[in-house]
Amino acid sequence: MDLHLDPEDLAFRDAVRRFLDENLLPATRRATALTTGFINDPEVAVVFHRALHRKGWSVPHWPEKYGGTGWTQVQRYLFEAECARAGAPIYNGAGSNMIGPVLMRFGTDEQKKKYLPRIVSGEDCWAQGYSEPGSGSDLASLRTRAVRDGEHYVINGQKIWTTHAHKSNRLFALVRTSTEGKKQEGITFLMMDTGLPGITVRPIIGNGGDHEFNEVFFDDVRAPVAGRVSEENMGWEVAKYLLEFERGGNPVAGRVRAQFARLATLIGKKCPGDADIVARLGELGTDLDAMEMIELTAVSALQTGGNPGPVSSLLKLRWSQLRQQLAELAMDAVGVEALRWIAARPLYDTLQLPADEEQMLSVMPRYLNYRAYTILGGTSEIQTGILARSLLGL
Amino acid sequence: MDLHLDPEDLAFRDAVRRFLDENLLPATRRATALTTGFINDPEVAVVFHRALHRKGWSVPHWPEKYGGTGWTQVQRYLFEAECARAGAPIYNGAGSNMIGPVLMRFGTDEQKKKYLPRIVSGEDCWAQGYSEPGSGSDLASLRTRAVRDGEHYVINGQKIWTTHAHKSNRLFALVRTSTEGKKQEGITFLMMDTGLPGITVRPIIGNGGDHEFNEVFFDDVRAPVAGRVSEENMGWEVAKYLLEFERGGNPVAGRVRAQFARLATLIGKKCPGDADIVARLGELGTDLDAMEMIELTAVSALQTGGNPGPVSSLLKLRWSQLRQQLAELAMDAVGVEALRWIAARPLYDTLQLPADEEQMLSVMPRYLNYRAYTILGGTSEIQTGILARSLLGL
Amino acid sequence: MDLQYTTEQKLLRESAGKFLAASYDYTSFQKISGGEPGWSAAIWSEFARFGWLGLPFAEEQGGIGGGPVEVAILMEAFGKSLVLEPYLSSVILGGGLVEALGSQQQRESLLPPLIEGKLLLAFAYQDTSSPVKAQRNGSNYVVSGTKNTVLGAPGAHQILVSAALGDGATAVFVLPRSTPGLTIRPYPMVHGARAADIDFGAVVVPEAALLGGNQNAADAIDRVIDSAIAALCADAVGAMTAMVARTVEYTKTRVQFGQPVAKFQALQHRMVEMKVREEEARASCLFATLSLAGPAAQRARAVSGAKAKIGRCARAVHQAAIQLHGAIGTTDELSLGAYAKRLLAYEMLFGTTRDHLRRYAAIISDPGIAAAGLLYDQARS
Amino acid sequence: MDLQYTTEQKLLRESAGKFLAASYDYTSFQKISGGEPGWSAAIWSEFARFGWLGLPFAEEQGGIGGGPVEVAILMEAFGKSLVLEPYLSSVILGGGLVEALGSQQQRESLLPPLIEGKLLLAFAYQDTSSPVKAQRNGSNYVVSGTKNTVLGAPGAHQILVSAALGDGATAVFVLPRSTPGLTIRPYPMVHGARAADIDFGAVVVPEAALLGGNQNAADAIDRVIDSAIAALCADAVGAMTAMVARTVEYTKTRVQFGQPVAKFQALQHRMVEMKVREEEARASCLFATLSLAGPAAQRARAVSGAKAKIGRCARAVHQAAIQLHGAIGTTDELSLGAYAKRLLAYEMLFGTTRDHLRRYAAIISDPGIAAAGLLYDQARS
Repeated sequence: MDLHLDPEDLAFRDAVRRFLDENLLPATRRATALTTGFINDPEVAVVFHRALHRKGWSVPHWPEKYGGTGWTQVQRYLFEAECARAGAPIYNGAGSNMIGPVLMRFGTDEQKKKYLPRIVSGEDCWAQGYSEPGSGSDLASLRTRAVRDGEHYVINGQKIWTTHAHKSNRLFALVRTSTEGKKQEGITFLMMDTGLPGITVRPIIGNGGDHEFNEVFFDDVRAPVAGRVSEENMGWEVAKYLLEFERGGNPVAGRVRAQFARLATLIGKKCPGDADIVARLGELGTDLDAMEMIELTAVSALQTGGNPGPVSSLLKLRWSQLRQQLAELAMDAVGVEALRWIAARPLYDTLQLPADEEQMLSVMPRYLNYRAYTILGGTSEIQTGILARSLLGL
Repeated sequence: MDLHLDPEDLAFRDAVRRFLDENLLPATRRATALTTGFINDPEVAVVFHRALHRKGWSVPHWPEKYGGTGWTQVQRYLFEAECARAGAPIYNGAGSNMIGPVLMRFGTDEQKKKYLPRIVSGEDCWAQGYSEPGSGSDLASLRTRAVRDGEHYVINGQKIWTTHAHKSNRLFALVRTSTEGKKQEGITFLMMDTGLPGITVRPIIGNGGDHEFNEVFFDDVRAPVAGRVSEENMGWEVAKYLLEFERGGNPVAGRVRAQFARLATLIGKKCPGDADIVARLGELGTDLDAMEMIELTAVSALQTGGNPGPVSSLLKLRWSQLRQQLAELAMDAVGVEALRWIAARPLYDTLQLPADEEQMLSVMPRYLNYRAYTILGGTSEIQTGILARSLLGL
Repeated sequence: MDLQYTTEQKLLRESAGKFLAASYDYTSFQKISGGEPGWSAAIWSEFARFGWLGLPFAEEQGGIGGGPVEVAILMEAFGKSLVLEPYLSSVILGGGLVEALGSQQQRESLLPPLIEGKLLLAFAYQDTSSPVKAQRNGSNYVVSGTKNTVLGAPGAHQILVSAALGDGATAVFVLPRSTPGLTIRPYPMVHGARAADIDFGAVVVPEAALLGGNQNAADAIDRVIDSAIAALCADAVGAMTAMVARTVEYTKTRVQFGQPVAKFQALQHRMVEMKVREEEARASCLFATLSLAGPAAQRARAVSGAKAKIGRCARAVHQAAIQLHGAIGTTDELSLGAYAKRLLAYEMLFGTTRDHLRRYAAIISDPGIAAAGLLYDQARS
Repeated sequence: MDLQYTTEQKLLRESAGKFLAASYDYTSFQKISGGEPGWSAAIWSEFARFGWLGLPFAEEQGGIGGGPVEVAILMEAFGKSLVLEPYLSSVILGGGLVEALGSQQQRESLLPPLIEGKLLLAFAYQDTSSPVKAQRNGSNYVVSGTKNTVLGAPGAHQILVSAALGDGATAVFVLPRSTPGLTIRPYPMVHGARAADIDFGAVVVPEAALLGGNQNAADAIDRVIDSAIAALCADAVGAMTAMVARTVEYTKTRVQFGQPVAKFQALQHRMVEMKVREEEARASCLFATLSLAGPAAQRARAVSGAKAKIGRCARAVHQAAIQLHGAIGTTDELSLGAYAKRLLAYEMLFGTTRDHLRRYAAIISDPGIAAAGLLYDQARS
């Protein structure tokens, strides 16, 4: 057992660094650093995505035949870490981490041919329509109805928490096509364009002032049956597969590490001699080291063809807490100045200040938005319940 | 509204202080300070109890006709606080706070006449037989059987966590006299002598090394029916009344305040410049101030004939946590030296060192023993459940 | 010792609660906080009509003669309803300083219009790396330096400012906002209230602007700021109370997996923790409120202790409330986020939770003080 | 990077676990910890027979040539079974120093008997207010001062001691316990292991007692102590693992209100927290273990980070385990309390959790290091 990077890995890492030096624009880095929401604005991220695409690196974790790189798990890990360290944005995870893998598994040849290349190139931007006002943690209780009418489904109902629905041209959704049997048994997985008549998007503004989420209303929307993934009423199986990807998915240690490093820099500038703040930074650093080790262990297991076991819920639970705590410590390090509020978004358009001052103004919105980390994508309570079963046999 | 002590209160407080100066012996103060368990050894505490008895102050909270003082609630509060501050021990709470009030409410004239004066004087030392190995939080599921046989009950079964059973001459216990109906309906409350044939006491040693708790085995024990309080099968009502006293009862802020002041002294000697330890002391100080205020508010409500509301579970929950945290901080303040272990008990007999060094050696046993604060007398989980109902209507 | 509210006090709570529940709901809050001044003149004149603007002032000043307890009752109601009007900055800080330090003439010229709702004050006390100094120059003073985090300054007619005199003493001046050379740079805060940075660019002010003549104002400033902190504590308790109540209510109605989520034991336990923190915060606030009249050491201990304790409780409560509301709690669709922001402002203003914890810890580390309970001998105050 | 255990490593874990489960139950532990020496010679000779006493030493020294991972596997098993035998003090610290610093002759005279179980060492490194110094005197040294918390000293045949030489360098001497003037004051620790304070009352020792000649031993001491801390971390992980498993088991069998208490959601959530902390502690320990071979900065970061992180996890786990066991968990009837005490000893020895957090925080505050992940370039080590 060892933690060494072998010469090939080091050469790979250096190649990634060179690529980032040359292709990640300062304006993109700044916009990413001043992003206060969860995910990067597609219009910012797509610029970098295109550069990756030119290099053939836009979907490294995909099979090579669909545009992936064939990298080892360790290389993927290093790539993610280097991108995060350099301050690179992520473009439309709903495309490359959700619908893409779903189509590879469940899609028809036609669907794959139509959609996958446009994810690879960044032409399509996807949104996810899962939750409904009455169906959050209890997703399977969803009620948005789809009734077959010839070659269309006619959809009526409502989705909520649809991230970037207002910036996406495509949408996938779970809809109810049957009310018979168990609630999981009448669900269908549908893809459609967001521009279809009858679709209305209403913004939901987060506590941090950002517009990332939406309600999406469906009023007699006619979506082609060709957009159905898997069979009618078989959507729950698709949804579960997708959730696994959402929870496990890409290694995130690099992202959290980058957040941590930015915080260390902030503290070094703002309050380097504050023993209490520095001690909290230290505690979070030890948490981060431990979690990164857990993630690396899973990577190593995958690398050698093993099974990482039920760690995805543990990772989701703790990474989300840790990101919140880092945002919280940043707020505490800034102190009373963190109360100054800029309402306009995005900050990278609004602000024209020295970089340090700009960072300070992003601290409070980020703290507020990040409270959702332990809620979205499966609340901490849900993850804890899963862990009670999977880790403790309770 | 105000927090002032009026001249009468101040005069009263000074009288108490004078009494303590004159009657609380240095050896008793030392033994109390070196007590690492929950309660004071009766042989230590009874010395002070006798002095109180001579003064007429041994059961201040009792009605005057049974030996109480007729003090106001504020005076009672001040008395407790001054005793704690001076390092006075408490003698046999099971007598004065449990069986005494129970007998006043449920006892026959004969029972009152026989037992109450011996509690006032300190002649009797009582133990409580409630819990059983299978009946802790779920007390009503108790199974120790008592079968009527003429003027006796014949008892078979087992009690556990019987504090100081090995140092008490009397015992009260809940026993099952019927298995019909709800489990609460077949319980009887019995008093008996601990010396009865068939009673065996087995010590349970705490993690902190102290012998306070016992298992008590009943093997065809014949206890006189005259020791029954209230009717046969009506013991649950008695038990509930007693539990209220155990949980509400005397104000404890003074005791926790005294523990806090000892800790402040320890920190001042051992690590006065340790910002982290001092900050934790501060946090606990603010907790203590808040809890004392809650207790004072209840005292004020009683003083003016009002009802303090459902605070007894809140006080139990938080006081027990706070006492643990104070013991924990003391351990952390002492650091590696806290690992030195003296097995023999009581420490006040074993040790012959400078007072500071003796205190340091009491820190670890106290930390360990105090873990039981949030368990005994109703676990924190049980208290939280009660509060969910009483405070939140859940 | 008496900790029972009087009938008058209970009536004040009830009437404040009723008025605000009817006139200051979340929609009004959003309108007011989103608008330019950041507070409502109409609401302010209602406050004047109820006598609230005169609540803490002596009757001979035209006030009501209320004490800290009455102020706390009002502030708790303000916290509960997210009131943005500049009561703390104008009445408690501004008016409080005028009453404490002002000459009779100053009191007579400033307090009645304040109480009538026609005059707004603000107090600039928070020094920056360029602290405010005042230098005598003939019959004038030259005031220079910068203050920040001046609550309520954007709407204030007169600015009170603390300034270091040459001799180690501190003075307070009162300046019209139109004073030449005075630059007020306003900004909104996260919770909707307004503050400003103020540059005193060598402003020349007449001797008459000195509040209460040439005495050292440091003690009075400390006392007024402590009273403002205690008032802010009550505001925070109000906000926490609302958050806890709303969370319990929400979990009783939110159904998942076929039952209200309030049925889940893990959530029940978390809500009990929230409620316990609310109760502790309320008790802590009461201790601070009642200690304002006590000896200086008791006041400092109680006020800093409360600021720190309530700050810790507030942090835990706002986080738990958001978590238990799920996704909807992270948006501005409900008032929940506005309460969270208000509690964050509470934590940071007038010294952070950590600042006050340090102040408290230094006091309480003295074993003599550590051993002292909350009750005190009035004769020593 | 490779984080998979080898077959040999898995076998070592299995065989250690099996032997200890059979030979070292709670009753044996109680007997051994209550007895005079505080460890069992019979068990120790079994350890020798399995080759465990030679595990970390090079094969040319008669050892097995195991690395930090093998040591961690063994230590985790020791922690799981509450093993009191002086493996850490004698093998890791004592033997580790001899291997790192000793001359060939010293290694040959000390390591084989150590590996055979016939020689016990202890390392006195913790200075007191009277730090240990060594002064050259002809061909001898005069060693004076006092060390405390010397693990395993009561049973050791030879004492290794670090001493400041006049020139700022540090040396290690090895002294027979019978050296005239040496006073060993033994005491038991809370978790049953034994330690001692040692007075070196101007002890005269020959030059031959200097471990490895006149080089500065400071780096070697640091490295050996870091390896001991990593080993102790593994021990703590073993103890935590046992506590978590026992708690889950207990709540499945303990029935109250008609059902196993493990059915209560609040308890389930608390146990998940415990388990997560155990997993984090295990990962943290592995990071420290694998970083022992890395660059010095990486080693210090990983070891202090692990000591601090595991300390925090251990505290939470032992408190939760006791609470969830109810009253029985607060007694010596179950092994639970013994685990809690072992974890408390873990927290305090070789620098407390807070000491290591400070060391770690100082390292990680450097943004360059903060940004660095766990993987490292072997060429730099």
